[in-house]
Amino acid sequence: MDSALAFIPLFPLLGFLVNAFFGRRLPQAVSGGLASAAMVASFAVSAMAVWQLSGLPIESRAIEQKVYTWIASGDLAIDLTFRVDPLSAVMILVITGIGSLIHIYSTSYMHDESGCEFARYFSYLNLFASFMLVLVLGASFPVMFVGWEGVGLCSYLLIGFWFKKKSAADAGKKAFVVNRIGDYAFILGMLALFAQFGTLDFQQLATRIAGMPVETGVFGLLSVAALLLFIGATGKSAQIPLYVWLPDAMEGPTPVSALIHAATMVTAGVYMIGRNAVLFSHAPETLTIVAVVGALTALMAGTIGLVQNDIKRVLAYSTVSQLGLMFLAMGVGAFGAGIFHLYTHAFFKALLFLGSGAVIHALHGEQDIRNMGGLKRELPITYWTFLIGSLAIAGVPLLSGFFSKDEILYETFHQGHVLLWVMGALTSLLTATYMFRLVFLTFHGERTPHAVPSHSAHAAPSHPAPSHAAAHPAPSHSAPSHSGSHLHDAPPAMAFALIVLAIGSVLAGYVGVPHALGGHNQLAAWLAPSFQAIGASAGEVAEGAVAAEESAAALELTLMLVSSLIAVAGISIAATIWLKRRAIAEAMARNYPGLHRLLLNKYYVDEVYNAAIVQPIRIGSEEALWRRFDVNVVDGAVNGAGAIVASWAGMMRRLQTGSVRSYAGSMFVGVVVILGYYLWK
Amino acid sequence: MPILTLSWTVPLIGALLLLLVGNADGRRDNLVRWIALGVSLLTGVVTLILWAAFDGASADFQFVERHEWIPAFGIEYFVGVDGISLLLVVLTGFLTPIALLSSWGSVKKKVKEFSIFILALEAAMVGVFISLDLFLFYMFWDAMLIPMYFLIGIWGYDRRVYAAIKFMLYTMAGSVLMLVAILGLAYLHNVSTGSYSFDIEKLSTLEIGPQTQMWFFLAFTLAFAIKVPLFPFHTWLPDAHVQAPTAGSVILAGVLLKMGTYGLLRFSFPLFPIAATYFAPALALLAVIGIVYGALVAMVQPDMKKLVAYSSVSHLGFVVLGICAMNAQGVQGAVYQMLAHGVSTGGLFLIVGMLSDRRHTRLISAFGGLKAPMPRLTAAFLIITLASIGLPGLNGFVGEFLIMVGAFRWYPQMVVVAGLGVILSAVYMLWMFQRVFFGDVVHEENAGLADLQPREWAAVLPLLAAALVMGIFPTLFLRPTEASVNRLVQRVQVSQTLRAGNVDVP
Amino acid sequence: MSETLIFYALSGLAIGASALVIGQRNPMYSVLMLIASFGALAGLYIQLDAPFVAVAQIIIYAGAIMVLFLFVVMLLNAPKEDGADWDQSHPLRLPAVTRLGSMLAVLLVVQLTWALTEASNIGGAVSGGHDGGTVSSVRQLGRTLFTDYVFAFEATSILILVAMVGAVMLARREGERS
Amino acid sequence: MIPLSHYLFVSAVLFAIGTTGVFLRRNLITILLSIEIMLNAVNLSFVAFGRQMGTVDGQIIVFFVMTVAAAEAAVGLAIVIGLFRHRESLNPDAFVSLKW
Amino acid sequence: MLDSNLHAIVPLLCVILSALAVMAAEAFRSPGEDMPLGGLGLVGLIGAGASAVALWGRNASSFNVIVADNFSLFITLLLVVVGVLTIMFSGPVVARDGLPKGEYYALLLFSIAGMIMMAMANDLLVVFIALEILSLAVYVLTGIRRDDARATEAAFKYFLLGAFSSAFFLYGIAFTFGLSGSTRLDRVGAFLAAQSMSDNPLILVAIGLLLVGFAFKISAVPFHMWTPDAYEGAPAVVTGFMSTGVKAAAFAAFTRVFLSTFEPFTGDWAPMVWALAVVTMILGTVVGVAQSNLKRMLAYSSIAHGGYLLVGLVSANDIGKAAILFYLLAYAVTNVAAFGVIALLGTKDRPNDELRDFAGLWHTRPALAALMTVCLLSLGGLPPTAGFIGKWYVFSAAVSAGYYDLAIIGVLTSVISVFFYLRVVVMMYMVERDAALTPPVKIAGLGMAALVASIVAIFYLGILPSRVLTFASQSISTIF
Repeated sequence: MDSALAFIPLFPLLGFLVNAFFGRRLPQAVSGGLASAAMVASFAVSAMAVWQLSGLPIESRAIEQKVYTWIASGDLAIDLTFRVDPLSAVMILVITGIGSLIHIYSTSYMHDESGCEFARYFSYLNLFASFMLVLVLGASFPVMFVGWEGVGLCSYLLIGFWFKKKSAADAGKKAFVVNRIGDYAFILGMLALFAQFGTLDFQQLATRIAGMPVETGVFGLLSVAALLLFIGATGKSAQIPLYVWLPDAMEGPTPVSALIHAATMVTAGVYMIGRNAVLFSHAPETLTIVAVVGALTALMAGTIGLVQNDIKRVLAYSTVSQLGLMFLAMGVGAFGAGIFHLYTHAFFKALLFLGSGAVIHALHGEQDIRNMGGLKRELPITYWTFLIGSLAIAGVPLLSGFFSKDEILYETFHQGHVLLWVMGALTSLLTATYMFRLVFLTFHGERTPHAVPSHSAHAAPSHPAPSHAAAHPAPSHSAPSHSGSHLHDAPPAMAFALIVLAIGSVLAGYVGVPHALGGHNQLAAWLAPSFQAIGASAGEVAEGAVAAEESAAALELTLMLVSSLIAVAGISIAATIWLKRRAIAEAMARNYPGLHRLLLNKYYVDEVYNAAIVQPIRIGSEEALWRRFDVNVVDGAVNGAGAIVASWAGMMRRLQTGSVRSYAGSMFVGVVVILGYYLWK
Repeated sequence: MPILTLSWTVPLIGALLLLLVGNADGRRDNLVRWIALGVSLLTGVVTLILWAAFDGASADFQFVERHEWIPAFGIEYFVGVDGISLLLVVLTGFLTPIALLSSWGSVKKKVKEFSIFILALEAAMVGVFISLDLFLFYMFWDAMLIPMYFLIGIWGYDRRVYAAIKFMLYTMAGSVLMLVAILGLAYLHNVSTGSYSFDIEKLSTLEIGPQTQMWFFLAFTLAFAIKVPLFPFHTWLPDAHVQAPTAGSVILAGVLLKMGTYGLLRFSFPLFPIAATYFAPALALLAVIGIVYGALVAMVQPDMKKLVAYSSVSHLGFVVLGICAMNAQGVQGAVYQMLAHGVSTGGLFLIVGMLSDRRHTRLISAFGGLKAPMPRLTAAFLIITLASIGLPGLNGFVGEFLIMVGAFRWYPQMVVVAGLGVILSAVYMLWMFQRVFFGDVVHEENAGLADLQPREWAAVLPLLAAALVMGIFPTLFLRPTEASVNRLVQRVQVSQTLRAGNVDVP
Repeated sequence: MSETLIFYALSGLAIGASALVIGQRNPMYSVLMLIASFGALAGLYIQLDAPFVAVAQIIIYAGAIMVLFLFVVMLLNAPKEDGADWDQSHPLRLPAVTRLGSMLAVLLVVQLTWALTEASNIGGAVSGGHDGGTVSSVRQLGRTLFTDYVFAFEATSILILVAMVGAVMLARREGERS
Repeated sequence: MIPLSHYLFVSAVLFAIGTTGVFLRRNLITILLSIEIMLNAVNLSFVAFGRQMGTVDGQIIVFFVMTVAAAEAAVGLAIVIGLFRHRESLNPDAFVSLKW
Repeated sequence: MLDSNLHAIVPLLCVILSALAVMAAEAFRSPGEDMPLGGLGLVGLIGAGASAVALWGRNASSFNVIVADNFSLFITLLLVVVGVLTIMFSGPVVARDGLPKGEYYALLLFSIAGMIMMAMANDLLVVFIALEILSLAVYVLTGIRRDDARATEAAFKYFLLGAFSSAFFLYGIAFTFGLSGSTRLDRVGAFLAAQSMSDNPLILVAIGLLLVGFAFKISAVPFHMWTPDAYEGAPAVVTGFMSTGVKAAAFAAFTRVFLSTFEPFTGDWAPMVWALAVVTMILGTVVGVAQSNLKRMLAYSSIAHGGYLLVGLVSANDIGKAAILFYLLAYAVTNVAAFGVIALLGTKDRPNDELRDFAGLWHTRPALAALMTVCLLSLGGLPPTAGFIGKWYVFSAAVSAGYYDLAIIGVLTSVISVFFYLRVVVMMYMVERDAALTPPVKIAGLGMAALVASIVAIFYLGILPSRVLTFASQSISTIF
């Protein structure tokens, strides 16, 4: 059974290979089916692995498989080793489970693509899953880094899937480059750890770090390393300051957004911090930074989400915001709570994205919510599932989001970070508000198909790719042609995924029902060993966590009540403004035009980055470095040396006047000089 | 069997054979091409045999051949390979057939001469890597300039003459000072033992005063720095690369640049350890500047070949950084990066060459949307691009990572700056990739471009395979180098500490 | 005393005549002046106990070589200098150049003089016998010439042959066969 | 008895005059004459040295020098005639087609 | 004591006799009859070569003034090689340009005889006479195309300055004679070694004046001014001959005089020769860059090569002496061949020696272009050619003597020189042919054979120099 771990990433990899090499010759059903099957198989193996894991004693709850030695040099030996422990067990289940659903969903969603594009899509998707699994299964930093970079690559490929669209290609590149900035820090962090501890294996690192003093009040090596790793995480998980790529990533096909940019890849940063919980616990200063950044991100993204009009962008900012909450959890040391939210978030955010995909699919590419409305009747499945998802994310009690988010807020407050708690609570309010703004604008009211030109900003010229455009001679007619006709609700494959996810969104939270509600936080107990160094008795610690829960039950109940109220309040606000009296929204926008524009333009962060970093580097490189320095100075020196020789040559050849008398004179001078030298000596 | 001698004489004899093929009217072009390809493949096989027979556990020079040559000066025909040079020889044997394949369709004039020069170049390159006698080394080192000069000057693009002369003079200007230092070394050997010798094994045991070491080190290193090319000695490179024909660029980037870093590793550091310690930070600083600078300048190039050329400046900076670190990871990483760069940059030039053969321009702005008409080429280019930017799982990562590990232990600040290259490489490569392949086809003539032809596949596939294999099974390539690298590192460090105890390093 | 006077007279004549050779523009006069100079030198040779050389000087130099010169001067009807104004702006026409030339000459003389005055032990290799008889003996001269210097003597024949062939070839008219 | 150095001094002056003549004169014939002056100056030195040493070697060398001078004069004059044929001039500055 | 052993002059006699035979044959041939005069010369040269080989290691001497030690025999053989190659190139050229055949070959052989004599001379007077023999012959050869105003001008310049310089040289002999009482090098050397003369300025004046004489012949700056003009004006084949033969002979005597006779005064003359070497290398290469006439360019190259040879001389050690010999040989073979190519490409009316005349030569005459390229690479000192080994040898001499500065200047100037050699290559290979300028010429077989022989020699010396290097070092070990 040991050797089975490798199959978890291997199945999707095989799917990738088949689709990459033969996909163009396979019918869509086969290539899509194959890809989905690979994911399902992977899920099955994962489930078995987790089952096996749960059978192990809590102190040694980890399965390891060394595939081969990848890199070996001097004292550095990097084995390709996969390891399942409780933390990665959660992750692989989420990835393969939700991944399978999204694959299935995609077979229907992408059916308009031509054969080879379809296969290309699934090959990328499989490849992504494979890398994501490597990321979470990797037993050491380098192996994790393989997945880390690999998912970035797939994200790049999938965002730019419709490569003819410049915005898509740009977004893909932006994602990759911003991720690379994070990776840069990530590598440095990794190197710092290796230089200090001589190993990059997570377990060994944890053991060695556990022996070091906690760096309270000092910013030592561990803090630096942790900070660098965290910067890496901000890149991957779209936190301040590197979050800018994620909203643009919505240029990709919607299932991709669901899988990569909501459920799985973007949570890698959170996972990574969880994986290195020991390290981060030893670097409290860094942890504080993590928490603050997380809270700020959550709040900021929430405010932006409030005014966005692109259905996917709202969800994207919502993702950023939720990720912020997870980082807040990590930052306050509530690793279990962060992972819990990660896990529930995967369900409802995937659901929401897939739902929005169903909407877009039905409307043939329309993404602007101002052009929607009243879809409730025409797309019932979509509507209801979407609603469940929204309720879950809003934190309405008894749905999954409620439990996880509540735990984060509770932990934050409990650790004494009141200010952060306030920010978290505000975020919750905002979440509920903008999510229901979305629901009301999309599904309620009346359809207003041409409220705004749909080709503005980020709307696609045509939703499906070239083949589709080619099929319809005039792509622009797609929107009007559907204005009056009946819309099709999600086809079976899509509906299936939506429904399963909706169920998940409701039920997923029950693995972590807080003690205060009479439950037992199963998940926290399950995860606890992963956040400890091997050797510290994991069981004990888990017990300790449970004990701590009990003591604060009263406080927890209070906070729970508060957050429930917040959720309800948010929904009410949304209902008031966007369901009943839309004029309020317009009035507010009119009364606070500056604020509105600021939010609408996402605090101008892109513009600031562009003006402060991108353009100076680009122009500086072109004008100063290349055209001035390289061409004029460096090469000028080289050519100048040649020119000097040439000009000397030109001058000195003039000495050769042709007159024999001057030649004799030259000799005469030579004689006098030579004799003069000898006599003077 | 004198297999090392074979490895450089086979292409040379092949070149001489081609000389005998009468092809004045160009009617036997195809025959010439096949012969050249055959000879280069044979050489490739010889190098592979070398690899197969190589004992990776031993740090000694293997397949050593040693014959008196010019006894008056103690000059010997002394060749051998260790883990450091072995793979570079293999790389040469690997890239030359690819270079020949790449020019199959694009070189139409004077095919015979072209093939002769390529084969002669191969002979000289192999010679450089296997020489253990400084005289022999210098001979190959300089001889190699000649065929390259002709390749650029005759079959290059519009400014080929300028580029060829610049290439030749620039490289020569650097290497002649090395000549003086080589002579100085032999002279010192004469002073201390009473006989001249150019044998690097003997010379490395020589006691050389720190002051002398400094001068000699600088002389050697200047030659290698220009070849690498290290910032700010790099300006010959963009010209040479851009103007060279595809095969020339492939070999230039793939093998020639490695000679500089190889020289640092084989000569500069082991022969002058004290000076090396003294200058290593400065050298590394130049390397690091080159990494960032090369990347920044590459980013804004309008010409694809120039972009790749500047990217080489950046990549080779990593190699130098690794060498300067002088520890196991740094040096092994450097060796690995040399190979990886040979494969990936060779591949980039190959594909850029294919594009420019089709469109007769290398300007990025002349392309766009090529993915639609040529998906296979796009895929190949993407893989090579990713390899070049150091994506884990492909060849570029392993070397870069090892170098950074090694250098971080030595001088973390350097790595902090060098790491920026990781970001920037993604920026310039993907930006180019996007502008060339993504978007709509804006230029009519691009719509009808043919995708990869079978012969082009034959050239590209080995590179792709190599990129993958090197990324996934790097130990295949790391293990043979290990013993040699360890010994080299030890030697340098030991003599540093030994001599540092005896004399004051200024 | 008279010996000294004669020496100064002859030296003065030699130097003065030589200076006039290069000091005026008519080549004909230059040749004649040179003959005068050679005559003066012949006198000095006699004073140096070298009568044979003196005679040879008159016969060969003044008699043969200078006549050759005179022939050529007349053959070419040699114009005076600057007869043809080739290039008045030539840099070498500048007075500064002339001055520089004279200065160099003076410098050379100064150098040589200084060297001579500083020098000691000139001719010290051979016993400084002042036996005028040995030195002026033609017999001794002939004996030495055809023993110690026989190779040089033979080599000179080649030299003359070369000069002959060369001069004939160069000076003969176009298309003329020997 | 006149000291050796007097002769040598006269010789040096003559030599310098010859040298200057080559450099300054603008007539080919005069330039050739100047070279003859130089050779003669050397001859004087030879004879004087020989006299000082009491050997005939100096005088013998002078014979050789005279021969050489004659040979040079012959070839030189032949070349001058050749030049004159081409340009009708004896000014050395007229012959500057080869330069730079 | 008269040494009547005549062995040592046998090589000399062979050449002189063949010259006389040529003259006689020319005199007795009936008009219009074509006689293989070149062949006669070849016989004489080969005889000289054979006798030189036979004399190897015997250290023979004749008349006390001619020594056939290995050093002079090496130079003799070198001159034989130069002579043979020159005669082979001359065959077609003489016929094409209508040169006076008898005089041409006779003078050529006489000048070779003068060169050999100069190399063998053990007496300053003989050196002087030999110098005059070779000079007069070469002056005439330079101007042998009497119909060509430029050739006459070249001959005139060469002659005038040559005579000028030999007057200085003679004056130097006079001072040497005055000091030591003899012109025989061995006696002078013995005298100088025995006496403490270091404070005697006269010896310095003597050295300086002799230096001027030699410096002129090897065209060291500032005594080089005649070189470009004479090289350009002379027929290419003569240029090739004089650029190598004269230089070899002059260097032979230079080395003998300065490194044996004046060896005790090395400290006095070395700095001056050092300076000459530096300015010669620099000026030769730098001005060469600006030339557009190939012969003129090679003239400057020749000046620069003289500078490299001076480096060997300054080093004044065994390597340096042997390096001079080897370098002379490498340079001789290369340069004769290079000028041979130019000569073969010329026509009666057009010398075709401008750089642009070589445009596209690769397309019209690929073999010739390739051979020329090899010569140029060898001149530039690139492996695997003779020039590379020569440079290697010379600079290792400099380094061994501690003259790193000379070595560095030398290598840097050789890089600059590569620039102008490459310009020719660029013309031949990378510039399209200008049809109006270069009508394809027919190349005679003999000339081609000579070229191929030279190229083989260049590669032989470049790849397997060991044997010749051994000869070179043997040559200097016997006498110095």
